[in-house]
Amino acid sequence: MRARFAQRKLSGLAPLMLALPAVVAGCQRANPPMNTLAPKSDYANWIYSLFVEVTWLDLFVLGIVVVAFVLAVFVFSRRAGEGEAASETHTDMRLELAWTLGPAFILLLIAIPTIRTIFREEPPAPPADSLKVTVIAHQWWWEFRYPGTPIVTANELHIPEHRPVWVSLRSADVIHSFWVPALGGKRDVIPGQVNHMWFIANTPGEYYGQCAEFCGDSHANMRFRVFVDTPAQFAAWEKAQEAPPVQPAAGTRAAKGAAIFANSPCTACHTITGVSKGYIGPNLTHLASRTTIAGGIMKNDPKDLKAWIENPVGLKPGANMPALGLRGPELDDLVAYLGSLK
Amino acid sequence: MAQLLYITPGAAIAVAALGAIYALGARRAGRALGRDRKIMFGWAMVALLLALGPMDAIGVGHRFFLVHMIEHFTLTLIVPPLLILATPDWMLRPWMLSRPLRPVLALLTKPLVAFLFFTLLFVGAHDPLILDAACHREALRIPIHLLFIVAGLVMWWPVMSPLPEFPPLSYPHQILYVFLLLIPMTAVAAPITLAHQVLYTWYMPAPHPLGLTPMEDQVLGGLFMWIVDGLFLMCVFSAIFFRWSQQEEGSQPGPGAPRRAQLRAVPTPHARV
Amino acid sequence: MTAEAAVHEQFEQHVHPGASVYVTVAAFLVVLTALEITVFYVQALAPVMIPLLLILSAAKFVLVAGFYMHLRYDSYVLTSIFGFALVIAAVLLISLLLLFTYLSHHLWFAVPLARILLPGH
Amino acid sequence: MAAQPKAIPAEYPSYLKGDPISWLNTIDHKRVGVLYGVSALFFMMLGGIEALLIRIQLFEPNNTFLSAHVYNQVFTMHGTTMIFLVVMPLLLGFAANFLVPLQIGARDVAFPRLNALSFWIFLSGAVFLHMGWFWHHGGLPDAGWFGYANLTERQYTPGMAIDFWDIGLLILGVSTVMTGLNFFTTIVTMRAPGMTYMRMPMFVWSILVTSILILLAFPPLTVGLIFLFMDRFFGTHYYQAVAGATPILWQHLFWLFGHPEVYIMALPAFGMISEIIPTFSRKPLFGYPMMAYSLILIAFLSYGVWGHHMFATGMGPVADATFAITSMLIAIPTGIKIFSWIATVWGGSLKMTTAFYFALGFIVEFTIGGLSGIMHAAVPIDLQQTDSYFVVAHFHYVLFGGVMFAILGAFYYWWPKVTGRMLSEKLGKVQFWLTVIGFNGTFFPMHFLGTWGMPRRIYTYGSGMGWTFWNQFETVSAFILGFAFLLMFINMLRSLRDGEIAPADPWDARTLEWSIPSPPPAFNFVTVPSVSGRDAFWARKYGTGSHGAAAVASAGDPPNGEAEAIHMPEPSFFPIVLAAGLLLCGLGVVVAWWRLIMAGGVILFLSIIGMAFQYPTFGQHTHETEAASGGGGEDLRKVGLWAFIGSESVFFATLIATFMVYKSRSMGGPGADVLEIPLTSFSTFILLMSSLLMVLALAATQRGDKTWQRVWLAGTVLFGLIFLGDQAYEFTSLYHHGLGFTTDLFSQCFFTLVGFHGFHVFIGVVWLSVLLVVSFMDRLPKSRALSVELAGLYWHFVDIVWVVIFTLVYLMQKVKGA
Repeated sequence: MRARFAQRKLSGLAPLMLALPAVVAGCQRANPPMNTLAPKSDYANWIYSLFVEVTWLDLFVLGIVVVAFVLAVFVFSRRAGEGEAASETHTDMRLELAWTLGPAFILLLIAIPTIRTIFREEPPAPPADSLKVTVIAHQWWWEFRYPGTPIVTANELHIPEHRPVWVSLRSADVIHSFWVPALGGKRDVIPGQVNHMWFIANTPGEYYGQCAEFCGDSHANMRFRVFVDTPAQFAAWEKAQEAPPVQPAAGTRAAKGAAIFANSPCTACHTITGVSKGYIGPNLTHLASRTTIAGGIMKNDPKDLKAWIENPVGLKPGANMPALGLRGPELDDLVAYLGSLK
Repeated sequence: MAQLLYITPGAAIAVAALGAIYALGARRAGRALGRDRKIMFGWAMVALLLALGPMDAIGVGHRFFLVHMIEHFTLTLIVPPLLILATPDWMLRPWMLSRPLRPVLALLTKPLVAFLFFTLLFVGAHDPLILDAACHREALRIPIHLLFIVAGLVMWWPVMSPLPEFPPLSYPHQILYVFLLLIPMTAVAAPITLAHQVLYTWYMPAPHPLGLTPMEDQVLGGLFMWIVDGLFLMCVFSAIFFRWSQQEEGSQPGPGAPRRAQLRAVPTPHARV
Repeated sequence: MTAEAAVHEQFEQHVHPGASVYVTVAAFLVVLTALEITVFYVQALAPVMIPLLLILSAAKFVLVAGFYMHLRYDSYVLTSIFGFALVIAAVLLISLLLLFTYLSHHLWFAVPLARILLPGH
Repeated sequence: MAAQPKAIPAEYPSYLKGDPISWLNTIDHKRVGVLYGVSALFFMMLGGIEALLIRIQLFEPNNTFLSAHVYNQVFTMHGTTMIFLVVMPLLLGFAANFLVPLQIGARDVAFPRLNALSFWIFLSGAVFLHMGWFWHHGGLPDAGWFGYANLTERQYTPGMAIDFWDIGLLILGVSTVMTGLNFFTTIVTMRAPGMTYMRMPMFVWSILVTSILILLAFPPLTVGLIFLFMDRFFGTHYYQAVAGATPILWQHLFWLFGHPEVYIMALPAFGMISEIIPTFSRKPLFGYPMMAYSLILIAFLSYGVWGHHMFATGMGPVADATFAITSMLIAIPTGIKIFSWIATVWGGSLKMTTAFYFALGFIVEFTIGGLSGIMHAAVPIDLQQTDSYFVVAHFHYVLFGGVMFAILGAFYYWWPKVTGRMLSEKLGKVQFWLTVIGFNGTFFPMHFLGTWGMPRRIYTYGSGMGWTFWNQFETVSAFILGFAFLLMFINMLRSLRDGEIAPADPWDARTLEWSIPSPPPAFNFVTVPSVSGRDAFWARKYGTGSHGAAAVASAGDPPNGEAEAIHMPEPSFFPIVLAAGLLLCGLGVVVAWWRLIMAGGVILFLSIIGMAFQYPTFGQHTHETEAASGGGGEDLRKVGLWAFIGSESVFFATLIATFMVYKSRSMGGPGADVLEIPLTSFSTFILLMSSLLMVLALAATQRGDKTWQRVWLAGTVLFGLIFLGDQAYEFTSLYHHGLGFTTDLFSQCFFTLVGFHGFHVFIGVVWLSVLLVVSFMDRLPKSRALSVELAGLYWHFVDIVWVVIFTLVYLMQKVKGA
């Protein structure tokens, strides 16, 4: 038997032989910033533990199938022309019952925790003492508001650790999907409908998020970050955000930039408290307190900011922001002003 | 614990009467019933006793809606098929063919009539007005529950009839018939499960035996009807499918037989017997 | 056997009812429609209007499909085709209604369900 | 139907013989199949190139090989092409078309011209999808194959690309529904004598179930596309969040089609595997009834799981839990199939051919895809994985590892039958191994990328995300996979040029198609075979059926003097002309050039009329090739019409559901109270009475009473016209009450629903008028009563739809929502 087995072509084993080292290699990679396997909230943890459970059950079933397959193809069968005729077995009630009831039982094992988690993550009302955040998705950037406070920010969400966060999701245009892998699953952002999700983040840090529902040209450029702060950090951040914008000292480049901003078409789309009231683009009141611009695809430094103002559509296809043709010293002044808006 | 052993007089009388009729029927025909049939009958009686006794006591007496729905399930989907299986054709034939009964039964065993009879009774009996009234008065509840068994017998007849005089449907028809039964089942279960408030005043007063709120109890009862009754019917039509497949495999029309006749012949299950 | 004879044979197998049956069915249809309109206008029937109208129109549906479309007389194959399609159509209609009305806006029954499913929560 | 015996040519020329023009007007199911196959192979190359473009773009972070706009077009067309133009035409158009009649022992499909029409409409739809290429403001569609509203609205995607996509899919849908109707009727009514349902080859079973799925799953898509069309062209708001509408409606309609669609692609693949494995294991299929039943169960359950594509949309916990459970349930019948295939191999005497390699590869790869599918049924896990590369991995394991492996296996298995030449086994095995390596290398790492948060449909990604290595690995593997397909094309060409001549039965196979020469003659079977067990051909060769029943052979050579006359239906140019008219018409709509619409319309109309009168028997194309009737003795046209009515029922149910949902959300506008009950009661009465006249006309025809036949038919037409007049009056007066088409949600749904019903009445009136003309031409005798019955069935169906509409729309006008 063994000799015959060795002679045979291991046709069915190939995918496995390929998959196994891949799995091993895959698990050894460095921790990517949007890893779903490194949960950092209670919600992401529930999902993760369910995922691990289902993965083991899946591997168990796959193991049974592969063992049965290998036995069937390499051990308990003959090659044509080896003499013995094929068996004529075509039915076996007990076997068939077994592979109906067996999977049913395994599915029951999966279904129970699944349903419990569904109901846990979709409560009919916000949990007590939760921080309420409103997320408004735009083509292609994120707006975050904190109801009850004047805070409006873009592409960077700050939340405290160990406190429930109740997120309300609205869309300004098409369907988007709010996803921070480390903090939990996706929730679609749908025009004409307010969706909710909640979680309790448990580790301070910076987590990446991204729009997960195809929303047009720059879908890939609709990224954002969530900063989970300690309560003290969060309170400080809140305080800074509630403050009015910085007034640049007279005579500085920033002051020149402020004048340019106030007289430019920028004011039609962007809000800087006390200066302009535009609602199409992100609120710039505390622009300099953010680490990224342009839907999280660029760093918030003078070089990138300048490049962005010069050519928004080139950097982010389909963006609504037009190139205004500002250049030279004027542009530098404007960038200096924007950079001062801590 | 005590309720589990509680047997109402009504249940005892019903079981005793049925048992007597069964024994008498066998005696009069002078034929042996066979072990399988006797066991079937035994199970039917056990189910009946449980349903009309403890289930009724807990479901209605102790205001446990879920158990009341389990009782309905037992009375419509468990007891009648067992009774039909337990009863041989020779026991039924004399009285089913008797002059006054025959036309009535001929009508009732028509699949469409049977379907409507069962559906209307089942839907009607779960109407809040009627169910509440039945919970309040035993004199109303006992007839309704007995009617459930009758409706169950009528409903299962086209699928399981042992009498060639009132023949069962062909297998494909049976599948369709049982499949369509899912509709009344869902029509009752969905509104109960999804209702805004507690529908049945009888079930409003607390306390509940398990500490559930009336609303939770109602949702559970609705879900039971939706899922368990539904799965039960699905298992039934799956089983019919396999019997059909066996029959089709087994049939051996001779090669010389005229083509059309050969294919038209969808014999009733009893063509084999 | 010629084609004509084949067709002829077919009609011998499925005997269709005569004109008198058709007219009787039509009379029933008219009466049912009249009843429907009555239900619509009689205020006293308002609380039970929906079930009454549904039953009446289902009756009309069954009459036309059964007699005029001959499902009562033809092979089970045709009834099965139509029946299966109707079940799918009904599933679709009811589930869309549920999804858009009950399920997406009102979560009242989620509360008891959540309590049952999460005893410790 | 024993007409007098006709001389049968001594040699039967292969169906492939004939001049090139004869391919344009052919209605031979095998040739139509080959046409489907060739076009699908072309689109497969196109879709493959699109896939490679995607992989090149994702090779490194911040790549600029393709712009965002082009990338979006490429991935949209990759999905659309592979599903609608490759897998479905290969499985249904090619494989089912070629094999089903051969496997059930028939000479053609039930409606051969309809079959040719399906192909030409398919081709025009496929061309239509790509037409935007030629317009400056066009471009290819770029909203994803799923085309989620409201991104597809004109406001967010201007230009013509989505118009081409919308109408292109409508055209393809028409073609697919025709195909489904055809196969359903063929299998129900044309099986060889003795071939009961439980003796059909499993592939035929799978096509039967698939046809039912098609008939009942495409209507919701059609409705969804019609709504999109109205939004884009007429300014309605079906998917815009104004006036209470919601883009989620599109998702429901789309996935109501979309999930059954997955099984429309998977079930025929299951069927193919169930043919290949028994042949090369030299064993009967294990657990045949269970295999058949699991097909049915999968089909039925597939209507209850569409919501699992929408867990992230916030349907609420109850809906989520319900869809989760139904989705998990599907795993049970699927598991049954996997284990039964393995049990079929168990104890067999295996013949390791390329086809068998692919079938065995299928088992393992498909299992992996199925298991990751279970993860998506578990809602919380799905919320992390949906719209990430994990899902891309999952469905490629199902659609490539499953369906495509089956197609490749089937390709190697049936190629000799189709072309009469053998393929190179050596090259085939090289292709198999390259495919396995390339496929797993491309798609397995996507599981990692997905769990590491790489979203789908992104044209680029940042460099710090940790996704670079596996993306590069995948791109390299994708090229290996592409090379494997190149080998397949080489193998094909070599075989066609100088491949070994194939015998009738090269694999020692089990089913009837192997009992006739390769390639088969035009009429398939000289004598229609008679079947008395499963695996009919095997039983004939080896004396016993798989159940020990002695099978009686009769096919192959004509028994003495008993040969049946073989009349094959005449070829027809109308299908190709009709499809061209449809193409022009659609093009005219998109470019808004009414002359083109008119021209297309005229061609369309003339070719329909021409088709109706093409046969002297007028639309009553008698099937002399009809082997036997399994449809309970019903005529195949009647079975076909009922299947069509079933499909239409779902169509109207979708419209009614939309009406009822949107009615309760409608804001502003005059509302439902403006509907007039007296007027519509009169209409109802008229329509009911027209049904009475219709059955009386049928009764008169069956009696052979020409006078009354004409009277009643004319009466029916008249009543139909009165109904339409009433409706025109009603619409006008509603308009004067301020209820325009786009006034509010209620009005747009009302006019759409009632308008579509009115359109059906109109079609009925036209149909009956034609019958009336024929009757006056004295060509509607007793023997053609069926023509009247068919028109009647349609007419009564329109009537019962009205019964439902009258109740739900008019009489329940006071009911506010559900």
